[in-house]
Amino acid sequence: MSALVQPGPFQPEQVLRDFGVGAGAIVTFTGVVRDDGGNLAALEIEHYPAMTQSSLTAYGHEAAKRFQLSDWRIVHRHGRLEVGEQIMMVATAARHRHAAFQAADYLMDWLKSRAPFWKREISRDGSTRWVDARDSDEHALSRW
Amino acid sequence: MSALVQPGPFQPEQVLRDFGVGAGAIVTFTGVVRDDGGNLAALEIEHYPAMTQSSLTAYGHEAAKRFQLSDWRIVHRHGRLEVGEQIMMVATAARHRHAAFQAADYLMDWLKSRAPFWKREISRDGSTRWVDARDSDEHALSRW
Amino acid sequence: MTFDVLYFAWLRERIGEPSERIESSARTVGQLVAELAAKDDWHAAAFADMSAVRCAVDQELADMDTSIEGAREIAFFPPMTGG
Amino acid sequence: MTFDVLYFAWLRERIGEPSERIESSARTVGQLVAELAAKDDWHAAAFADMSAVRCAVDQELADMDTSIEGAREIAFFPPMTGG
Repeated sequence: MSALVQPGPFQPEQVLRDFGVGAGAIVTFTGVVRDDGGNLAALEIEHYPAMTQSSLTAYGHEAAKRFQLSDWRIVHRHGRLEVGEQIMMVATAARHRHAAFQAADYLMDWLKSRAPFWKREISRDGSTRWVDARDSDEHALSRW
Repeated sequence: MSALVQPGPFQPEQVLRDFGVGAGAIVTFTGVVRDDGGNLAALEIEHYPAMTQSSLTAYGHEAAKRFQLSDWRIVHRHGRLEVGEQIMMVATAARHRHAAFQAADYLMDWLKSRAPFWKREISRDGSTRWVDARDSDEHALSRW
Repeated sequence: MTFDVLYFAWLRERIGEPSERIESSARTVGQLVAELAAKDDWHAAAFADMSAVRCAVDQELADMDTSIEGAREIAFFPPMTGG
Repeated sequence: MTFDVLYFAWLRERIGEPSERIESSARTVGQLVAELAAKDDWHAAAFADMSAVRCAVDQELADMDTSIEGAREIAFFPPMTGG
């Protein structure tokens, strides 16, 4: 049960070391910098250091309580991330698969709209653009 | 896009090598032998070799089409698996997270009730018992 | 026609063999089951509760009405419990 | 009272500083925003569209009605886009 915020890359196998011992179902979500249009060079992720860790921890504990998780982990990077790099990862462990799936899905909805991260796209020509929040992300939260 | 059936253990980082290049969202599910009551020594998984690979491949392709996956992988073990060992793993890759989550959830529902595997519990005292199919697994399929 | 009939899990255990060659004029899965169940006590026990028996014809999931004409391999097994 | 006011993402860019110390008698987030927006053009631009501004009081998400009495750190930022 831990949340980690770091600038550098992470190895999923390290994040999952000794994770969920005794659980029957483990779900992971990994977000990767995706270049849809062929113009993206990188993402720059700004965050609110004093708040990030505590909010991720709070959402993790909330998910653990709600879905009876035996374990959870969150890793989220900040700073400059090139196309193809991993941005973040969530892992959930539970007795049965539906709880593990739902908890990971729930955590992602919260992280997307309530954790203090802001993404800026850096194009190949050097221009930058703040990523707008998507209505669909806000809407996704209302499912829970 | 591949399905693998094998008796031996697998390393998740091997299964995910070069997986989902270009995707923004990667979801994995891993099933682990769980000992709820303190009496389980191992599971013995029987399968139908001539059918297993083709049915996993068919469900994978169906999920890819339905959820527009850019990639998917399935690994499923058979034979004797000790408590704590990984039984199987599903990975899905898509542009957005909801498709990746839904596809993994969908694949698990199909694998649980339609892939030709049968589990037998081996207790610490050596007695064995075939695991009954659960109504909830059959019911889960009707969601899709 | 001649079929390879395969059994898995507790159906295999009740029948005592993983497979057998069957000469039959059955045209559907259901007709074949009726023939098999009449063979002996072991077969009768395996097919006693058909709600707990699933079937595949040439490695495709099937039901009691599925035709087996031209099929080579008919498999019987309990509900699957993979994953 | 004295508050540390923090800005992130494009609010930080519009205001030109990541943080400032503010002496204020505001008792709610909304009252503080009104004061800040009146400071200069940069602040006015940052707070021009409040539907695009989110807020945290002492690192807890808050809204315009949230009390800031006794608070130390008020942060303003656009809707989050993590994950």
